[in-house]
Amino acid sequence: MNIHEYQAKDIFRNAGIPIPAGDVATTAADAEAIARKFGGTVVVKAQVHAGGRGKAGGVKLAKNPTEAREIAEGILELTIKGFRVEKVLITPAADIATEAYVGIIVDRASKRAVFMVSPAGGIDIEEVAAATPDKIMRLPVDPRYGLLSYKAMQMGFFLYPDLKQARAAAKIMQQLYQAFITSGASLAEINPLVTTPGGDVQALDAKMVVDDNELDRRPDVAALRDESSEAPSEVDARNANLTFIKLDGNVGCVVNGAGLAMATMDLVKYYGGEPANFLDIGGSSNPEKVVSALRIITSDPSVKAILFNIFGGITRTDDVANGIVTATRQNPLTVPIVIRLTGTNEEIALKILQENGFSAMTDMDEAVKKAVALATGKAA
Amino acid sequence: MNIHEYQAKDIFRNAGIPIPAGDVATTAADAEAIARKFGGTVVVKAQVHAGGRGKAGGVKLAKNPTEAREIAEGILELTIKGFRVEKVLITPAADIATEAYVGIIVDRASKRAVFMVSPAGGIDIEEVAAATPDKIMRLPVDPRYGLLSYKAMQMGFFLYPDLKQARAAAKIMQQLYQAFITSGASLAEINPLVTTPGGDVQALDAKMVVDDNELDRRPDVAALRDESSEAPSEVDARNANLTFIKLDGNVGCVVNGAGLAMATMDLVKYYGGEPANFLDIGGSSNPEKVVSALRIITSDPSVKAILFNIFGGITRTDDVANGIVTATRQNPLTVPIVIRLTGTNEEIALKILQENGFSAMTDMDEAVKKAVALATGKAA
Amino acid sequence: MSIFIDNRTRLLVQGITGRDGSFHAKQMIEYGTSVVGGVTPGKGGQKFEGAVPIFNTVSEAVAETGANATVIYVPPMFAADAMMEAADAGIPFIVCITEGVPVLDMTRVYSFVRDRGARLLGPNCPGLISPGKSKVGIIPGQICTPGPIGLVSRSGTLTYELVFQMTRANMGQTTCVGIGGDPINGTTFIDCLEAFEADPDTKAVVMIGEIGGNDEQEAARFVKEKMTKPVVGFIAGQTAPPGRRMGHAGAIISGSAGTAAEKMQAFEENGIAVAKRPIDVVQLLRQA
Amino acid sequence: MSIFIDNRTRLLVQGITGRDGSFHAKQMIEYGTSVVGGVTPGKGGQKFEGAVPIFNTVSEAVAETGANATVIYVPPMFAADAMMEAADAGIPFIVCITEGVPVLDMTRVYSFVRDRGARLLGPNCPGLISPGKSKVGIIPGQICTPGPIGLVSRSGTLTYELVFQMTRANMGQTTCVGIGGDPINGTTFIDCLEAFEADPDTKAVVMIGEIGGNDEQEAARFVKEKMTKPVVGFIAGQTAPPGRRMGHAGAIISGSAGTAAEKMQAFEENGIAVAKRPIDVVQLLRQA
Repeated sequence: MNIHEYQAKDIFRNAGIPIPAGDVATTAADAEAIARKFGGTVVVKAQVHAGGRGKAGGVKLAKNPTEAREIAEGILELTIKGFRVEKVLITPAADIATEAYVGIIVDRASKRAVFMVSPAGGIDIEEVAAATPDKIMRLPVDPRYGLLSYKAMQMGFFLYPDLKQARAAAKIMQQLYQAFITSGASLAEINPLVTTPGGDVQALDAKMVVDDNELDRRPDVAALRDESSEAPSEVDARNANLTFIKLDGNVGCVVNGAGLAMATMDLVKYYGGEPANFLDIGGSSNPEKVVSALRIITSDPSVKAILFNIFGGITRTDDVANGIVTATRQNPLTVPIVIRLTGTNEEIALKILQENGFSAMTDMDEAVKKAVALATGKAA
Repeated sequence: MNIHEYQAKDIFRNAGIPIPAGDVATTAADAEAIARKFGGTVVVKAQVHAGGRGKAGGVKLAKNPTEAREIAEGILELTIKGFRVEKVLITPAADIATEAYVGIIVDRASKRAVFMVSPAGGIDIEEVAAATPDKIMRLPVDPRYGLLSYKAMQMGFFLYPDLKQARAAAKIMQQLYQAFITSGASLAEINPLVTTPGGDVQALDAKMVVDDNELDRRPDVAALRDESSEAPSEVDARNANLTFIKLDGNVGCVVNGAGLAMATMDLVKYYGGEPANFLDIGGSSNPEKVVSALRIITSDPSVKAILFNIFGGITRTDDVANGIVTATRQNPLTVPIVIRLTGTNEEIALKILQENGFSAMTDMDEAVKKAVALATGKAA
Repeated sequence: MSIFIDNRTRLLVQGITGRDGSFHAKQMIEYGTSVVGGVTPGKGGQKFEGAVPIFNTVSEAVAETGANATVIYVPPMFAADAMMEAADAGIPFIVCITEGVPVLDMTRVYSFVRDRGARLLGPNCPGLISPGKSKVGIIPGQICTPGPIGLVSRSGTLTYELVFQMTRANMGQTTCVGIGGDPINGTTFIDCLEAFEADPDTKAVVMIGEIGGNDEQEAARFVKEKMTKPVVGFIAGQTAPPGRRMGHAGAIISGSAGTAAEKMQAFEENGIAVAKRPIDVVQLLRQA
Repeated sequence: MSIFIDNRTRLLVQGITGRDGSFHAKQMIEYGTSVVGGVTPGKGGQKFEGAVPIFNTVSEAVAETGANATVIYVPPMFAADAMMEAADAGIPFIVCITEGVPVLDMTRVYSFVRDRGARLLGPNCPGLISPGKSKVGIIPGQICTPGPIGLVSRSGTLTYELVFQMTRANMGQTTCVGIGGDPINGTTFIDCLEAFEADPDTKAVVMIGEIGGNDEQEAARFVKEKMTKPVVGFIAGQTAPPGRRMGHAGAIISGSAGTAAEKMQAFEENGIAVAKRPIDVVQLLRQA
C-alpha cells in the first residue's frame, strides 16, 4: 500500500526524525491560508502515489500566499501518471547546503531489509546508480539485531565527513529503521536528506510503501489508505478480495492464480489479442468473488470478449460456474464469454454451465484462441 | 539493585500483566484507611529487600480495617534479615484456585535470559527444585528473537492444561519478558501466579532485581532506589563509588579489586583474624575514594585495626597514599593501620607515606599477619 | 527416487483442524502421504478423522511421532511462529502453504530456520508432490503421474497447468515443487535444480519462472555451470506492464530489472530451451 | 610459544583517544606490542602519539592496517556496539577491558561474536600478556617475565598478585589471561586450559577462581578428562557471606551453589592442587 508524502512525514516525525513543518490543503484557498501562516516562500507539492511529480509539474515554489493559491489551483487540477491530485502539501522553502539520499527496501537477494544511502541525493537514485555507482552504499540489516549503532555511523560517515552531521544522520537512520519496522513497510525513503547552511540535517521529503500483508495487524497504518487516490475499479476489486489491474486491451480475463493469469495474458497476446486486464480471483473460491469479478470486467467498455481460465485446485470449479450463472442472471452479458475450466469438481461445474446455456472447454490454448477471435471479430 | 514488591508490581502492571490493586502505607493509620477503602479481608505485606518475609512475620491477613491497623503497626516495627520495615503494601485478599511460579534470570551457563516456570508455586522455587525437579521447566530465550509465541505457549501448557489459561499465562510471560528487558533486570519473578476460582490468571506477588550497570541509561528505573531500605554505610559507599559490605569481624580491609579483596579477607581469616568488611575501591583511583573508604571503615566501632592492600595497576599507589594522608589529617585514626602497597608509582607512594609518618610493606602475607596481630592485641 | 519427499516422509500438519488444514490433510492421506500427526493448540489428545493424533505443540508431536516433515496451514499472522516452532523442534523439512505472511516476519524466519539447518519451502507456495510416493501441500494429486521429469515453479495454478499438460502427453514426474512467489522464501530455484541434478531418476527438468527479481537469471547461470541434465524453461508475465504488482509480491517489475524478456534471454544464453507457450514445454521436453 | 597473542599480533585500540585508552595504548606500545591503529569516530585521519593512525570505523582500520586483534576501552554503554563492530569487521580476537557492561547487552554480543567465529576476551577483564612478546590490556608488564607457566584468572589485581609472587620466585609465564568476572563473558577457563594444553611451551597452569557460578567446577572436570599438564588452583572468597555480591557480578553465592568450599573440593577431586594462600601457589608449582 502506498501512502502519501505528508502521511509518511507524520510517521517519520513521530519516530523523531527532524522534518520541517508542513500542512495539507485540498483547496486553493486553504493553500493560501497555510502559505500565509508559514510566511515567506513555500513549496506546493502534489500528494499522489506516483514518482516524478516534479517533472510532471506537481512541485512548485510560491513566493507569497497569493502565488501559493494560484499554484495550488493549478496543481489540484493535474492528473499525474493517471492519478488525480486531490491534495497538496505546503511547506516553507528551505535553505539547502547539500542533498543526500537515504532509503530502506526489503531485498530478495540478501533476504533482509537493506539500506541504500548516497551523498548524491535530490535526484532519482536509479540515476545515481547508473551514473556513479560508487556513490551508493548498500548495507543489509540483520533483523535480529536491528540497525546497530556502528553500522549507522558507517553510513553517517559515508554521507558526511563532519562528525556532528554523521552522528545526526546515523540517528536519523536508526529512527527511519524503527519507523520502517513498526509500520510494516517494504520501502521507506528520504530524498533529499539535506544539510542546512547552519549545519543541521533534515528530511525534506518522505516516502513509504507498506506491505499489504501487515495491514491486518496494524489498523492505524491501514487507516492511512486514501481510496480517493486510487482507480475505482482497483478499490472495488480489493474490497472483493480480488487482484485487478486495468490494461489497454479488449479481452477481459478472469483467472485463478497470478502465474496462470499472467500466462493467460501472454497467450492472449501470442494469439494476436490484447488483454484488457489482469484479474486473479485468488486461491479459495466462492461464487461471490466471481460475481464481483464479472461486475468489474463488464464495467470496462473496451472489453469485447470475456475469458475465464480456471484450473481448480483449492479453487472449486463448481463455485466458479455458480458465480458465472448468478452474475449473468443479475446482469445479462452484452459481450461473448469463453469459459475454460478443469480440475476440482469439474464434472459438477460443466453440468451447471450446460444447464444454464453455457459451454465450457478444457484446453487453455483453444479457449484463448477463441476469445481472441471473438474480441477481434474474426471467426475462431 | 533491588526494588520493592510494590514497585515491581507497578512495572509489571504497565507491561499489561493482570495484578490485583494494592496501596502502600508507611503508617498504621494509612494502612487502616487503605484497608477500609478495599473493604473485606486484606493482606499486609512488609516491603523490604529480603526473601522469606512470610516466615519472618512480615506477611499477614487482616479481616477488617482495625485489624489492618494493628497488624501494620506490628510489621512496621519489624527488622527482617537486617532490613528495617519502612513500608507495607495492602492488597485485597484473593480467592486462589492454584498457585504457579514464573521467573526469569540471566544464566551464566547458557549466556541467556532463562525462564523458570513451575505449576508448584507459592513456595520457594529452590524447595521445588530440590523436592520435585520435574515440576520445573527451564527455557532459555534467544535475545535476538525475544520470547517467541510458541515458546510462551509451551510454558503456558506446562502450567495449565486449559487452553484459555495456557494462553493467558503465555501472554503474561511475554509481558514479563518485555518488562524484564525494558527495565534492564537480572531477575524478574511472579510467585505466586494464581488462578482464581473463576479461572482468571493473575500475578499476586512481584519481584525484580535490576542490573546496576543498566541504571545510567535508565533514569526512571534508577529513581526507584529506596535508600531508606539499605544500610547507611552501604549507601555511603555506593555514593563514593566503592563497593562495601559490612561483616562481623574486627580487621577493616581496604583493597583494590574484588578478587584481591576476597583473597585478603580469606588471608585475614587464615591467620586467625576476622574481616570487618569487604571493601573494593575499584580500578581507577583517586585520593577522594580513599578518604571515603577510611571514613566508612572507621565509623564501625568493632574495627580494631585497618589493613590496606593495594596492588597498583590502573590504581596509582600514590593516589592511595595521598588519600590516607588527607583522611587521617581530617580525622586522626584511633586504631592502628597496616599499609601494604606495590605496583604503579610505588616509590612515590612510599615517600609520601614516610614523610607523613606511615610505614608501608610490600608483602601481602606479612601485612595481613601484622593487621591480625594488632586487631587481636597480640604482637605481630 | 525423487527430491525432498518420498515414501519415508513422516508428515505433521500444523493447523490440522482449520478449514484449509483439515481439507488438505484428508487429501494428502487419501493420496497416500504418511500423515503421522497434527498440531492445534488446545486440541492435544484428540484425533483427526479418528486416526491421526493431535498435539498442542510441535515439539510434543515430534517426540511422539518421529515426524521428519511438516506442512503449515495456519493464518498469516501466526505462520512465522509456526515455521520457527517447527525448526526449533528439529524438523528438517518445513513446507508453509500460508499466503500473506508479512515479509518482515520472513526476514526473521529465514535466519532462524537456516541457523537450525532446516529446509523451508514457501511460504505462499503450493507445496510439492513426488507422484505415487508422497504429496505435501495442495497440488492436485490426480494431475500428476510418476516419470522422469523434475519440475520447479514459482507459481501455483500455472504449475498445475504445466503438470497437467505433461501428464496428458505421458511425461511423468519425479517431483513437482512449487517454491512460491514471495520476495523472501526458503527454497530457491537453485536449491531444487541442485537436488534434481543429484537425483538419478530425474532425466530432465522444467523450470517455470515469473517476472520480478533475478532468481531465474541466477538459476540460469547455475544450469550452465553445474547441470548436466537438460532444462526447459517458461516465464510468465511477458505482457505485464512495468512497475505494477501482478497478484503476488513476487511479480514486480522495477525499471529494467526482472522483466520476462530479460529472463528469457538469460535462459537462452545459458542453454535452457525457452517455451513461448505453456504447451511448448511438452514439445521442448521431447527434443531435450 | 604462548596463547592468543604473540609477536605476530597486530593490535587496534578502540577508544584510543579516551582517558584509559590513551594511557594503556602508550603502555602497550612501550611494552613492545605492535599497535597498528586506533579507532575514535570523528578523529579519522589523525595520528596517536604522532605515529599510530586513527580511523573513524573499525572496518576502515582493518582494511588499512591488517589488524588481527583489538582491545576496547570505550564507556560501558558503548562497549557492546564496539565488540560487535570489531567482530563484524572480521577481527578474530577481541579483548574488552570495559567494566560495567550491562549483562543483557552481553547476551546479544555473545551470539553475534560467536556467529562470526571471533574469540572475545572479557568484558570487565584486565586482558592478557605473553611476557616479552605482546601485551593487550592493562596487566602491568613489569611484574611478568617469560617462562613455562600459563595463568588464567577471573580476577584483576589478584592476578597481578599471583604473577608478582611467581615472578619473584623466578617462575616465568607463557601467557597470563584475565577472563573477567562478569556473568557472561566470551572466553572461559576451559577455552584457556585447552589452549595451554596445546601450547608446547606451557609446562604447568595456574587457575585462579572466585565464588559464584560453576565455571571452576566444569573447568576442573575438563582438567581431569582432557589435560596432561599439571594444574594448580586458588579460589578467592572463602570468607564471603552467602547471597551477597562482592564487588563484581561474578561473585555471587546463591544458596549452596558456587561457594569457595565447593570449588576447592571440585579442584581436589579432579587432581588440581589447591593453594590455601596465594603464596602457596608458588610452592605447589615447584612440586608439580
